[in-house]
Parts: sequence; C-alpha cells; structure tokens
Amino acid sequence: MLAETKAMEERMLAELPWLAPIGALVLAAVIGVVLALALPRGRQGLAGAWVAGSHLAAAALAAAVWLDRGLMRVMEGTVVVDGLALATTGLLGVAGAVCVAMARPVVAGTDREGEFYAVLAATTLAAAVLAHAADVALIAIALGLLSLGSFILTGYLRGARRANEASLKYYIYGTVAGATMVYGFSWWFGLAGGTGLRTIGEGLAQAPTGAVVASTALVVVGLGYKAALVPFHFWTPDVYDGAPVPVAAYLSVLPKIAGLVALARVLPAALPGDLAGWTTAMAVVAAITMTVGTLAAIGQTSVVRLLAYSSIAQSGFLLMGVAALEGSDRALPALLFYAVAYAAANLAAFAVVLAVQRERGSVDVSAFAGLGRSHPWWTAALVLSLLSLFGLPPLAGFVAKLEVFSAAIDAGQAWLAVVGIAMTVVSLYPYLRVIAPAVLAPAGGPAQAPRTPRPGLALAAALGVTAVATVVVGVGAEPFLSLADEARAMR
Amino acid sequence: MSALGTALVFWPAAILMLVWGLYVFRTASMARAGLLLLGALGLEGLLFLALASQFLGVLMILMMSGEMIIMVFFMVMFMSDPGGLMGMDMTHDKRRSAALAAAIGIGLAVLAVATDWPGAVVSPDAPDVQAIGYEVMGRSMFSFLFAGVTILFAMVGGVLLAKEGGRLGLAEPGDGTSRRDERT
Amino acid sequence: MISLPVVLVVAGLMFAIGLYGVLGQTNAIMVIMGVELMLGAAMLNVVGFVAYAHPDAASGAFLVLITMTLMAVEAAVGFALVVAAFRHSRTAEIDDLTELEG
Amino acid sequence: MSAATPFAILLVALAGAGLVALLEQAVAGARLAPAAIGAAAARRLREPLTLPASYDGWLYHGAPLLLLLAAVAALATVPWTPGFRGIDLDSGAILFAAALAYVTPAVFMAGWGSGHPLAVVGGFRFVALMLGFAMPLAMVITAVAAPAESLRPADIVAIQAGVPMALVQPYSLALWLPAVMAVALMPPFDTATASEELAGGAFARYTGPEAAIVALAQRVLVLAVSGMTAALFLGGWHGPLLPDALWMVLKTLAVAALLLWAGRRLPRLETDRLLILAWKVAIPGSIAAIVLAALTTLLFYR
Repeated sequence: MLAETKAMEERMLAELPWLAPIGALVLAAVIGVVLALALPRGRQGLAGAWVAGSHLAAAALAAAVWLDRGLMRVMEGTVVVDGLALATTGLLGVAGAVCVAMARPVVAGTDREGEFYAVLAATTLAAAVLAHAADVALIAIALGLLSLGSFILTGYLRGARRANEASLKYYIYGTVAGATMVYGFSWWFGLAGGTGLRTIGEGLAQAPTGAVVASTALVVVGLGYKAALVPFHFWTPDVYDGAPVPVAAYLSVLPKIAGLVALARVLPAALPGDLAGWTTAMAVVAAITMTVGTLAAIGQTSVVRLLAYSSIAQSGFLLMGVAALEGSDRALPALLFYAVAYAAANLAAFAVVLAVQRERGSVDVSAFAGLGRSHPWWTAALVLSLLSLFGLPPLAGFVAKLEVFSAAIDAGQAWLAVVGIAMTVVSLYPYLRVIAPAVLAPAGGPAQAPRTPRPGLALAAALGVTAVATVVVGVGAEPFLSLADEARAMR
Repeated sequence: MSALGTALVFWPAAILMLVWGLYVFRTASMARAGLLLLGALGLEGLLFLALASQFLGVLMILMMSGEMIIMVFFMVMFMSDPGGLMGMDMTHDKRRSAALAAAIGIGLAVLAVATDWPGAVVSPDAPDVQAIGYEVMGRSMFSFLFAGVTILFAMVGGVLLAKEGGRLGLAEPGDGTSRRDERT
Repeated sequence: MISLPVVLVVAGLMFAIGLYGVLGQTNAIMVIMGVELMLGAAMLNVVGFVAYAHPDAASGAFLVLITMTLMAVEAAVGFALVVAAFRHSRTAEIDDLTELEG
Repeated sequence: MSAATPFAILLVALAGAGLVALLEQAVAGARLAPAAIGAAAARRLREPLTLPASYDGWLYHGAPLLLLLAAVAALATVPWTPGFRGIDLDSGAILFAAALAYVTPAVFMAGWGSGHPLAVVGGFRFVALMLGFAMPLAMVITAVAAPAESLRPADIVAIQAGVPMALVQPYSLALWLPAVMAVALMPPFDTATASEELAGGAFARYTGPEAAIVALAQRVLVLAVSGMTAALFLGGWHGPLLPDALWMVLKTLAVAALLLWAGRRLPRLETDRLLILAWKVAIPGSIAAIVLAALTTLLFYR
C-alpha cells in the first residue's frame, strides 16, 4: 500500500501544473491575509491590488493551461481540468478582479480592509474549485467555503444592522441547504460505493429509481440555493439589499455561476443518460425560476432588489443550458457564453448602481431620475447593461439568449424556449422602469449632498471594462462562441 | 464486533440519541439544550463505534465535546432566558414545522426500508485507521488540503465578524463598520 | 439485529428532528443546533453504508471527516454572526430581524 | 478483552485512587495514614445529601457521574502490560483524549447545575481553560504516535523498547504535562475548582456521596493521566530486571508524585494568564512539535 501511495504521490506532483489557476487563487487568498496583517492602515489597498492581480493571473493561467497543457483528470480523479472548469475559472478570475475594483472605494479605510480582499479571494477560490470538483466530498467542502465567504462578505460592514441581518438570514438558508445536500450525497455514496462522480454515475445507473430521485432532489437543494433557483431563492433580494453593493454584485455573479456550473457538472456525471428524468425536472425549475424572477421584478422600487429578482430570472435562463445538456451538444457552449454575457452586463449594472448610491445616497428607482443629463456615460453603461440583460440585439445578452433557446429547441424542450421568449418580453418592463426616468427625466433627481464627488479610478475602470465587454462580446460573438464550442465537460 | 454486540450497543444508543435530539428543541433551559445536543452527538459517536468505524467514532466523541460545549456557552450568553425559568416561548410555526419535519422523516424512513440497497454485509465492517490515512494522504489529498484553507478562512472570517474594531484599532465613525454609525 | 435499513431509518429520523429544530426555533443558535443534527444524520448514513454495504470504501470515511469539518466551520462563522447581531439588537432571535422587508 | 476486564479496570481505579490519595499525603509532608483516607471516604458516604437552594437536578446529579465515567474511560485506555489493557482500539490514544474531553462538560454541568454564581463562573472558567489546553493534548498525542505509525497506545509503548519518548521528544513532554494537569483539575491549573478560588468553584456545592464520587473521580483522573504519561513518554512496561507490570506501576506513581509535587510548588496563575499560555505558547508549540516529530520519524525511525 505504501508503494502504491508513493506512486500516487509522484503522479499528483506531476499533475500540479494543471492546478496552476487554483494555485494562483490560493496564493491570492493566503498572501492576502499576510498582507492584511503586515500592511499599515493607509496601505491596505495594496492587498486589494494583490488580490485583483492574482485573480487576473488565475484567468490567464486558466487560458495557458487550456492552450498549453490540454485537459485531463487530475488528483486521482477528484479534480477535473476540462473546458468547463477552465472557462469558468477564467470568467471567475476576471469577474472577481472587477468586483475588487468595485469594492475598493467602499471598503477603503475600513478597519479590516485587507481581510475583506482576502476573504473575497477565498470565495473565488472556492467557486473555482467547485467548478473543477469531481468528487462529492470536495464539492461539499468547496460549497462550504463558498457559502462561508459569502456570509462574511455580506456581513462585512458590521456597523450596518441591515448587513448583519442579511448575513444572518443568508447563513441560515445556506447552512440548511448545505446540510440537506450533504444528506443527499450520503445516499449517493451508499448507492454507488464511492465519492467520485464517475463512480456515482456508474452506481446510480443500476440503483432503484426512488432512492435516486429522492437523493438527487436533496443534492439539488444545496446547489440550487447557491444558484438562487426557485424555490430556494428567498434569500436573494434581502441579501443583495442588505449587503454592500459591490458584494451584491459579487454574489450575483460568482457564487451563482459556480453553483450553475456545479449543477452542469454534477447532474450529467452522476445521472448519466437522463437518469430519473433530471433534464425535464431542471427544465421545469428553469421555467418557474425565470417566471417568478421576472414577475417579481416588476413591482420593485429599489434598483438593487430589482436586479436581485432579475438575477433570479437570469438563473432560470442559465439553467436552460443545464437542462439541455443531455439532449444537445450546443448546451454547454450556450451555458458558458450566457454566463460571460450575464457577468458582464450584471457587473456593469451594479457598478452604475454603486456610483449612483455613492453620489445620491439612494438606490431607489427615483434616485436614477435625470441621470442621463448629469452623467451621460453612466447612463449609457446602465442602458447598455440592462438592455443586454433583456436581450436586445446586437448586445451580448441577445446572442446568449439565442444560444440557450436554440440549445433548448435542439434538446427537444421547445416549450421551455417559448416560456423563455415570453419572459424575455415581459422583462422589458422592469428594465424600462429604470431606464426611462434615467434617460427622459430632467436633470437633478433628489437633491442630496454628494457623499463622494467622483466614482474613483477603480470603479470607473470596472464600469468601463464590463460595459465594453457587454458590447464587444455581443457584436464580436463569433470567436467567443467558437471558443465556447471547444469547452467540453469530462465525465 | 459481533452482530449481537452491535445490536446491544446500537439500540439503546440510537433510541437515547433520538430522544435527546428531540428534547434539545423541547426544553426551555438553554444549558440543558446544549448539553443534550452534546449527548446526542456523543451517542452518535458510540453508534459509529458499534458500526465498526472505530476511528470516526472516537473522533466524533472527541470533536463534539469541544464543539458543543462552545455551543452551550453561546446559548447561555445570548439567550434572554438561559435557565428556562421565565417560560419564554422560543418557537414559531410550531405545528407546521413539526408536520413538515415529520413528513420528511417518514418519507426518508419509508424510502430507506423500501429501497433495495447494494451490498449485503451481515456483520458491520469498516476501513481501519491506516486505510483512512492512506485515503486522506492519497486520493483525497486535494480535498483535505482544501479543507485546511476552509478552516483558515473560517477563523479569519469569524474574527472579522465577531470583533468590534479591527486589528487597526477601533473603527472610525462614518466608515460603516462602527456601531456608532447606526446612531448618527 | 441491525441491518442497513435500520441505520438509515434512525438517520432519517435524526434528520427530521434537525429539520424540526431549524424550522421551528426562533433563536439563531438553536437553528445552528438543528443544522448540526442534520449533518450528523448524513454522517450516520455514510457510516451505516460503509458498515453494511461498502466496507472497503475509505472515501466514505473521508466524506464523514469532511462533514465534521463543515460542522465545525459553519458553527464558528454562525457564532461570529450571532455575536455581531447581538451587538446591534441585544438579541439572537430571528423573528426580530425585520429590517429588510421579505 | 475478556469479560473480567471491566471489573479489573474498576479495581485498578479504586486501588489507584487510594494510592494517589496516599501520594498526596506524602507530597504534603504529612504522615502516611491509609486509615484516614478510608475514614474520610466513609464519613462522606454517611453524610446526608444537602441540595443547593436553586439547582438544575439533571445537570447537578449527572455531573459527578459523567466525571467518573470520563476518568474511568480514560484510565481504561492506558496499556498496563502487553497482556493487560482495558479498551484496546486502533485509535486508543485518541480515545484517551476523547474521554478526557468529557471532563469539561462535567465541570460545566456541575457549575451550572449548582445554580450558584461562583460555581457557574467556575464552570465557565474551566471551559475557557480546556478550549486552550485540549488542543495541545490532542496534537502531542499525534506527535508521539508518529514514530510508532499507530494510534494504539500499546504500539507506542512497543516502539520505546530502546529509547523512551521523553528523550526523543522532550518538547512534547513539556507541552503534554501542563495540558494533562489542567484537564485532571490539578493545581496550579485548578482555578475552576480550587477551594482558594471562587469559594471552591464548580464542585463546592456537592455533599455526601456525590462529593465522594467527585473526589474519587479526581484521583482516578490523576492516575489516568500519569499512567498515560508513563506509557507514551517513559516507555511503559519496558525496563530491566523487574516484571513488566511493576515497571509500569512504578513509573505511573513516579509521574503522579511529580505532578502532585509540582502542583504544590508552582504558583497558581490567573485564568487569563493561563489562557495566554495556552493559546500563544502551547498551541503554536504543539504545531511545531508535530513538525519536529515528523522529521524525527523520517530520520530515525524508518
């Protein structure tokens, strides 16, 4: 046994280069803590720069691994470095760096600034590991760190009672969902005799249907809560509302995409060949999620809550890609492309909300009135991002929606595509409720003393990058689509 | 352990565990609630021992003592009525939650009995300490290392959230992390 | 004597008790206790499966170890959140958290 | 493990507790009077049970029993000779730590159950103390188990046939002794239960047979930690000429005498000082001890 383990050790050491993106994020988090301890108060921003830089490095390393090393199963099959994992890691790295830039003006000068960046890096690390994980024990612990990091980021502004309350609510939903998922994993283990997804897939194929359906339902509770799927979405608006705006932006993109990617990896691998009818179940959940999210967004007066419900609806669209995985080869590229388009548009929207909140002290729809006269650039970014979330050609959101709809039709779920198109049309109304006063109303808005005169370079950069990405990924969609086509998930 | 020995340990421990687990949520005294939970989870460790998982059983008994005694501590600190002498009601949706929980419990139990589980080992058996060690330091090494990172950030985050004022001194009013902000 | 379904039934009931605590209790720490019971039920499941179905599966033992870790770290962060909540409102009751409309 | 083993362990516990009580007299410089110990115990047992005014019955009455159970379970994991050990598990050394971990809830239950403010504070103090000292205890066990590549105490004794672990890992012994003294409620770490502190602390309210159980359990705890120290660090039953069992008994009594003597000589620190000692010195030190133990194992034991 010892010799066997020694050989295993050699193998695992040789496989380390494939884990370079994850290694970059580990260094981002751990050295972030060290920097937070070592730097004086005025220099804590350096920790943020380190974390943002490492995020970008992780994204670059993901691309390098893809091009240079190729895809393979590593670490004795507990970790899979495939197109899905690397593309997700790249997206997470860039989106995480944008979130650090957005957070910088909010947390600068606070009493634990460095730790904030470090925890953010750890959360991104957990999201990346979740995208790579092919073993339920690793999925459980990765989801655990992802949840913990999210709770901590949400509750970071400890002086605000709202942040604290949001964090506690999030915690309660999150831990209960996590415990439920672990219970489901325990049954999977029992049915298959191992914790690797491949073993589980082989085992569940022979297992009795009742137990498979029940345990899968329990697992989907845990992953679905991260992805804010209905009916596990209740925490979303409260948490986005109570958390600092950059953290809400972070939560709406990184943990959500990680949860959906985990679903896209776990379900096809553990339930091969549409076992227990999971594709139909996911399609139904997707339809309900996009409907509930879109309809609930209509009545919101706070833009953050509106974006929260909009992000629930977007989860439904993303889940369409997951539901089509068994039936169509186009589903995975569509899912990834949608994730990129959604991340760009949503981060841009949140960046404008943050800028408005810092200048006008409010995130109500009324605070956006007359934004077009006073801040044409912000308004342009806001309009672009919201219309991309809606799906107006030629923006990124349009191409993304086209992709998931055609994937759904390809997979024989045309009814889902019809629901999706209907909800897309309905979703124009809530987005227009923000856009219309911003563009049409005369300048001014609620006269409040500006809290900070300028958005700061970091925030401007974040806004610029995401808004440009929203356009570029839409107009020049071809290379991205062909890249996404290359992304194959390994079983 | 023989099948008879397993049964002799299993039944009393399992029944006591469930009863204590239920009483955690029925007693009004917070110290008792926490200690009952400690007892229930400690008995679960005994069940592990009876089911041949020696290392896990012993580890469970060890870990739960420390963890649950902290739980008791917090219960006593943060409850308005730690001794349970004032008869405060600390439940909501009592009937609905009980009904839902009972339905799920019965569902899981029925499914557990009805399912034809794989494997047919008569007398319980489990991998020994060495096999677990090789698993942890072999196939699951990556997961194990990642668990270490998780614990590190649980510590960092726990201190971050719980301690008023940071490493850099108390927060300044206006930056959103000070309690004084709430009042201004 | 004991067989696999017996262990699973015990674990299922334990899960239900934990869920009852999570749904029915108003205090955040009591909710954490319910979560601990739910995770404990999952561990009991795995140990039962290892004992009666897959006696060679060391990965099951590892899943139990990971679950124990999860129990500990989630409780730690939960306590920290409760401390922070208590600073504001001198209470750890969930029903008092009403600042954010539902 | 035969059917007679549990009774043998109980016998060892009772006899050993008596010996520890004698050692206490010797260390205190008093004349050895075995009869006085028996008389005190008999007086305790005849004494009527007076209950505190406001108390939590389940916790109050459960605490001495849990304390005794923890002490006896810890004692049962000690390997006395190759042929005679109580509970002999693959992970027996962890079981020793696990059994001792239940001293903490027992003291807390006694303090809270007594319903007296000073007793409650005593219970809290002990919890705080043990959160710090339980960690070095468990980690040092890992450090001494590393050379033996086994968590079975008998295997750890077996590997010390040549050199006792105390010479190989003196730093581990230095971390281990304070930790076991703290968990065995021995001075100078007994700020939760000493009669000079908090008017007796957690166990002050116990009378009659329950006080006798507490006193017995404390002696058994001293015996258990001394026995385990002898087994893990002093080579257990290994020694020239004399029979195995006698060596083990002698080593155990020597350790017990040393601990009791040290307890009388060292000044009692305040709880917060002890906590600083635990968190800032003992825990980092025990992490270092594990690293050193791993290096030692690789260099000398393979």
